[in-house]
Amino acid sequence: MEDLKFVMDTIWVLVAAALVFFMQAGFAMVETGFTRSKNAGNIIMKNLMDFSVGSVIYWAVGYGLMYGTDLGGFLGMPSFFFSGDYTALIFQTVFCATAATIVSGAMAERTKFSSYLIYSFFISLLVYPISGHWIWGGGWLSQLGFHDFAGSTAVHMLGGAAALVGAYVLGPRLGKYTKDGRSMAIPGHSVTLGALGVFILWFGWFGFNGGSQLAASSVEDALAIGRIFVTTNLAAAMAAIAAMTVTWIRYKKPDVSMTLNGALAGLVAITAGCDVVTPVGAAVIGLLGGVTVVFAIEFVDKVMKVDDPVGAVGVHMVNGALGTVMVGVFAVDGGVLYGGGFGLLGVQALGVVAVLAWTLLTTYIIFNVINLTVGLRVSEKEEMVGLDLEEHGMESYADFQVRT
Amino acid sequence: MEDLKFVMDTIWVLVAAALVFFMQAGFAMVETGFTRSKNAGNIIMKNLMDFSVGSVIYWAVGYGLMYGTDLGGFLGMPSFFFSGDYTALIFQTVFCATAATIVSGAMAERTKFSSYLIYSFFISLLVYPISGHWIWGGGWLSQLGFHDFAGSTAVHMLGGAAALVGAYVLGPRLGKYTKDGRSMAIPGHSVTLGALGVFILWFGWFGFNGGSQLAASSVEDALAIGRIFVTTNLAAAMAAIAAMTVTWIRYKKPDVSMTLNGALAGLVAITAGCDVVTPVGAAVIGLLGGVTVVFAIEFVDKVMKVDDPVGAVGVHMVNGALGTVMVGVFAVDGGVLYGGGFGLLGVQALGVVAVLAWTLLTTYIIFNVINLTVGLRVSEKEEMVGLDLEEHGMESYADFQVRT
Amino acid sequence: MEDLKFVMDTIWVLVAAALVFFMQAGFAMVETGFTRSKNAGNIIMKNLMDFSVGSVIYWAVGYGLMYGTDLGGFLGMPSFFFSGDYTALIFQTVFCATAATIVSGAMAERTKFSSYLIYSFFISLLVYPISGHWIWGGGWLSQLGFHDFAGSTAVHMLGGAAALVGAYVLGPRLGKYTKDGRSMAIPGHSVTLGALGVFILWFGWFGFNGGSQLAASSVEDALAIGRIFVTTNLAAAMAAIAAMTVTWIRYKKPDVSMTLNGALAGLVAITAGCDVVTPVGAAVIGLLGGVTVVFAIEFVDKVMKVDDPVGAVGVHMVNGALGTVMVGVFAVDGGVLYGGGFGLLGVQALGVVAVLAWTLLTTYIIFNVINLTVGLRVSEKEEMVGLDLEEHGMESYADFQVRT
Amino acid sequence: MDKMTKIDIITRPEKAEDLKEALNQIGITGMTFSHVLGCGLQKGKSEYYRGSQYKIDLLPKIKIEVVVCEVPVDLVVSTATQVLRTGEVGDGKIFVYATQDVVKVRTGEQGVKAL
Amino acid sequence: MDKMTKIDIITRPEKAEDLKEALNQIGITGMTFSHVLGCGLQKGKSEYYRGSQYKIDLLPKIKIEVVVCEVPVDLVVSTATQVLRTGEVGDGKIFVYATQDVVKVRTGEQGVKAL
Amino acid sequence: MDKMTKIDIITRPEKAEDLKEALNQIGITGMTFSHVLGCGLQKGKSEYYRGSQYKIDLLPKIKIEVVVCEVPVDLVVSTATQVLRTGEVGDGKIFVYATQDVVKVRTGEQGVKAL
Ligand SMILES: Nc1ncnc2c1ncn2[C@@H]1O[C@H](COP(=O)(O)OP(=O)(O)O)[C@@H](O)[C@H]1O
Ligand SMILES: Nc1ncnc2c1ncn2[C@@H]1O[C@H](COP(=O)(O)OP(=O)(O)O)[C@@H](O)[C@H]1O
Ligand SMILES: Nc1ncnc2c1ncn2[C@@H]1O[C@H](COP(=O)(O)OP(=O)(O)O)[C@@H](O)[C@H]1O
Repeated sequence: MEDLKFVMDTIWVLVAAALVFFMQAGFAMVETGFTRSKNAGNIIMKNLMDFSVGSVIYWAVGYGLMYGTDLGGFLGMPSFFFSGDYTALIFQTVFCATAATIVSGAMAERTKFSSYLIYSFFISLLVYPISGHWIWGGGWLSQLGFHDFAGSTAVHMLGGAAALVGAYVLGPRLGKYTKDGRSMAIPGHSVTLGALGVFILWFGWFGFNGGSQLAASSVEDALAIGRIFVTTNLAAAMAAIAAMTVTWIRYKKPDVSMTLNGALAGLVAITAGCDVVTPVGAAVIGLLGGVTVVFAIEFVDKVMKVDDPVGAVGVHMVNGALGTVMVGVFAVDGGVLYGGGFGLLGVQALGVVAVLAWTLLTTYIIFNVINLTVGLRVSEKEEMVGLDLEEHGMESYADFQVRT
Repeated sequence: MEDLKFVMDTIWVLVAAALVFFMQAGFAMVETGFTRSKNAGNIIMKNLMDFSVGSVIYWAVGYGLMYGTDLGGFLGMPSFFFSGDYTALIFQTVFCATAATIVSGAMAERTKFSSYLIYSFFISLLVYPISGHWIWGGGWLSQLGFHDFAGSTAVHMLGGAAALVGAYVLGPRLGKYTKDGRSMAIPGHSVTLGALGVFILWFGWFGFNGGSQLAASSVEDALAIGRIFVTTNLAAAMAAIAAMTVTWIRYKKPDVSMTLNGALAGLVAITAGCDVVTPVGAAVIGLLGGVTVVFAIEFVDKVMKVDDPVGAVGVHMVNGALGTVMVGVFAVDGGVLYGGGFGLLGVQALGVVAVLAWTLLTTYIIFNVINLTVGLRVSEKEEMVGLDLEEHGMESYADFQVRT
Repeated sequence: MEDLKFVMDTIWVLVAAALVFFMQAGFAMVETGFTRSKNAGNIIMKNLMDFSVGSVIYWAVGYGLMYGTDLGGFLGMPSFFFSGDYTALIFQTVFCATAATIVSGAMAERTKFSSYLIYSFFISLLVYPISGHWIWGGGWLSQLGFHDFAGSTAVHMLGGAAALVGAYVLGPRLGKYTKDGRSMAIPGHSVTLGALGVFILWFGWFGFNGGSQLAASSVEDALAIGRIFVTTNLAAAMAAIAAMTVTWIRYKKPDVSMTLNGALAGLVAITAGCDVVTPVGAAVIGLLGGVTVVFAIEFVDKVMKVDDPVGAVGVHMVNGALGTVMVGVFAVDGGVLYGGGFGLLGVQALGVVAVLAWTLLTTYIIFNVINLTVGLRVSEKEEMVGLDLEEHGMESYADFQVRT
Repeated sequence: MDKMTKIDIITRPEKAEDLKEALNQIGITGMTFSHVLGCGLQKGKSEYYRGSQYKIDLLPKIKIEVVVCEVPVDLVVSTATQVLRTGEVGDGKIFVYATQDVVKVRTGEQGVKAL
Repeated sequence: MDKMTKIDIITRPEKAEDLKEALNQIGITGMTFSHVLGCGLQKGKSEYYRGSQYKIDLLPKIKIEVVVCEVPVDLVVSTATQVLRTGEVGDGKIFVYATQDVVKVRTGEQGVKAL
Repeated sequence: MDKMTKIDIITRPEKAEDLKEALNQIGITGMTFSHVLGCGLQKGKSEYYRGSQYKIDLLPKIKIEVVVCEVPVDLVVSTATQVLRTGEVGDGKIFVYATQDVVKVRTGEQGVKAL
């Protein structure tokens, strides 16, 4: 019976790992679709390589730091080139890669390729594993009872915060802001590919959240995963509806790319609590996520004047934080609304703040060191001509007549 | 043992549900690929939103009407905001969404976005759940022994019939028919995305048909699902070959988009009987489907003069009906060819007629009421300029030089 | 317990079969993305039809030849229209189709559609099943202990060798070589679709390699599949890194399409030994694969002057062979590096040579017979105008202004 | 040598087909179309894309170039005007230029015979 | 009838917006843009694509066509030159042609009134 | 001021490369290419798309614009004719126009020096 449990749990986690891997395709499509054709190959390449580099580094070092024997609540005892039950490794690898790849979109169209590789190396080596240890590896946050089921904070907020720092250090794309500081639209080159990416992500998210149950052998597991599928789906659906509605009111027309961001925002927001909230709770969290993401993206763009071409900060950082905190409100067991008092809410907020601080600090150092040594940004001319030609010597759409 | 069965069945259904969800991406790609670039974002948005709205409504109301305690064979006892074993809900939700999304393709390039949302609301609220109850919810058709394993009728024919009514009430796109009534080609903007959509659908269909076994815990289940995979695949393959051959003969050249439709037609046709026919039977059904779809699409286009840009009526309605009726012929147990007499065939035909009548009637009312109140169709100018710009204020391919 | 084992094994194989099916979408996207827009629909059609024709033929004849009772180690006792446990059929069908579809990319942009259908027919009828019998069907190679876990040789090298012969017999595309024999670049029309294809293939490969365990019911199975996921992923990641690095050095800039090929090369190379090598071994095999593929593609292109638009020969044939041989080096049990001596290495090399000879010979005959009868290549004018218009009467991107 | 004239017509893309047929009917056998972006009295629009202002002020137009000799310029202009006029801004403009010579590549014929 | 002139400006695509504004400012209300590929002193580059040489020698340029009458040609040329000059090869060229006539389709007006 | 002339060559896209090289060889350093759709004696084709008639009657052509001064027009025309002639319909046409002035933006040079 123990054996059977092991087999069933393992197979489930592996199926989920494959689905989460596939989210890489989703990110690649969203990020390329929402940016310009002259940089399409470059962004693809960044997505491919952060996964590749991350897979190797996380195996070599990262996993050990994250899941090694706890050292003072802060990190795991280092060990190299993981060996053991490899199912754990592959599942954690694809999560690490998700965090890493979020950044490429926010830094798109102006980041040097080589510098991006260096960043990828460090996020998978240190940034993600260490705060991951706090949350999932037996570290101090997990000891406090911090609940982040599938990684609203551990994965998404971390990736989104790194994205914010990266985009901030880089500065905006040429032409993004007028001299008097107005934000200009720079439309993406393929809404269809971007939308395909969102559908792929939504699909993969069933593995992301469902797989995080890490078990599929008992009736409780089965019921839990079924409910996770529903909460995940409802949050995304409600968030899409909400984002569409908000843009319809604010911009007079329902904005396609923002609605797509809305669906992702709902998915990010429900990730922390998909196992502990009711479907109604999930729908409300989705609603909040969908509303929030529109204002968050506008805030980053117009108030902070940080140029995030794909909305990664609004989607992942803001909604990662929101979703994590909402666990303290909507968790059936411990949430404010269910008479659980403010204890859980406090721990959730603390976790968000701690991981945010950690990420902002470490990535600020990393990006600045890269910037001061090899340089983070391509030259003006390279940016103007496009990274595909300048950094890779090719055109992504060689047969098509491109406008400007 | 009971527990183990529950777990195994549940996990299988959840994996299948994820695959069926992914079919949404397939529909979105087929529909956008087969229509013009100036409406690409709009059709994507319709696909995204019919799923989102449908997910919420079906959870809130639809599921109850479909699976609630039977009231006189006609509908289930209403109950709201489903709670229970959520695996059932998510699996049924993605089926409902499949039916709903079929319509968007047939009504593409000229339907008001807001009106489409209203239609989405009602199909998931009423039209699909009620006839679904007849077939799968314990209603009168299921009591008669009507066999529609995974939904050739319940899902596809229903969606296709709604598509027919929608396209009919809307009228053809500007320029689709000459003054003397000849049908003009309006080529789609991306055969590659359309083909990708077909591959995604074919992939998802293994979940659609395989998952409809609803169990994966006994040797019988395992054998059955294995055979379902084979019948599903063979029908699609034969249908693609058949459609290719027919177009090659009729148009002198093998038509790519029609062959893609052919594969889908085979999938639709085998859906009702994938569990009860032999692989040979499946191959023949596929063959019939592939031949039929070409003539059906031409009939709709040239004789009925209903403008269905993606061939949804030919694929889903006609082949949904065909496949359902063919169960009465090819079912090993009860089919005419296997000495089962005409009983089953009669029931199958009856079911098709009943659901067809129901769908035509209800959607005719819905579309006409929408048309008379908020209006179903965009203005001529909006249609000419394109729905992306007019309804969403954006261009889907902002970097590319568009022809026309 | 036996029953449970059967169910668990079956369901796993079916999930894997669906994933492997989805690789068809990956191949279609890679091949169309890496070639020109004027042939995009044609290559899609070839991918769709080789799968469709192959599915039918392999069911009707091929499976029997491959898995029928062994006749002298050379082929299986023929039997037609498979019946039995259909799970085996569908799983083997999608593998056969993978081998078949590799060829279309190498022969892209100049092969007559009808001739391609004929080729598809024969590879699924004879070429693949017979050498498949040697390796997996109980034939002579399997009797010698040849180890090709998921098909580096049986599937990929075979497909790649057929691709080489096909591209060789066809001759290069117009304009590919200058009069003095220099190779000219003919860029593909969509790097984004090509990259999407690679992500889809990588995703599907978890099914390809993981499913080849053919069992998921014991602790050993579970551990094995987990390790297979890791070896597969690491090999691909290392290969992508290696190919990127090599191109960066050789061409001064990291080449996007070659790096994408690199990832595939790693996947192909690890396929034979993914179950018997350590993650470190897998990483090294990936590294070798990534380096090799760049030189192999250049060699085919510049030295052999065989025009292979998508790099199928370098990826599948060369790395299929490499990976198979490397099993003799890196297999924990029997590999040279683990003190296993040269026995296994010898058998592996023998298997590679035998299957290579078989494939080159049979496909050379097939392609030449086709060439001499119906003709293999389209006319110059058709090639110039594009196969979409000439062979299918349509444009794949009717709305876009195409360059040249 | 007869006087040859080049006429450039810039108008709405959706009128391309009608214009082509009308010009065919008055005996014009050759013409060249291109997709251009126009800026004139017809104003583009300003939309919101992700909350930022998005000015679409270059409108897609089609340019038809016709070189004529035997067919009178006035006839071309009046035919085009008739087909293209909707009365709303954006109907477009017709420009007329002198042409010095025409050569038909296939035959090498020059001048009026080349048309 | 006043003299009408057509001015073709071929330059870098990234200057399109600035040029449009500058021309607007000197009173030009209509212009037509198209995307062209240029070959001049500014050389393209040679890259490697999958190991083969890949010459990108036609560079994307933008062509602006303006027909003027009241606005002096010299003013257009000097305005454009000022906006476009970077001093590096690839700044582009301005070509000036005589125009015989202009017709405004919407109103049928001809000549200077059509502009 | 020397006489400057603009030559428009409309021909098959696949000839672009050859033509560019031939013109380079006779000393032409600048030219501008654009993708156009042509309608002439070479007829398009009528296909079936999903069973409906699909007329593809505008064929993809390439237009090369060259303004010359020192290089004689005749040489350009004869060079182009030679390179482009296949003898089948669709070889294309060459149009010759007078040019009043040329300005090189980078230097401000005018006339022949600008070329
Ligand atoms: N002076 C001009 N020079 C070049 N092109 C012009 C000029 N005026 C108008 N055009 C072209 O004609 C198109 C239609 O002009 P517009 O002023 O919008 O319409 P209308 O002439 O019907 O009022 C413009 O979009 C532009 O492409
Ligand atoms: N003689 C010419 N005829 C037509 N177009 C030309 C001519 N000379 C230059 N051009 C166009 O002008 C563009 C800019 O010319 P180029 O020589 O690169 O820059 P610059 O004039 O600044 O030195 C070219 O890319 C080409 O499109
Ligand atoms: N009178 C004309 N005015 C403008 N363009 C023309 C004219 N005649 C021909 N063309 C252009 O030249 C191209 C080639 O002409 P066509 O008649 O097909 O070939 P050929 O001249 O070799 O017989 C046409 O597609 C069209 O773009």
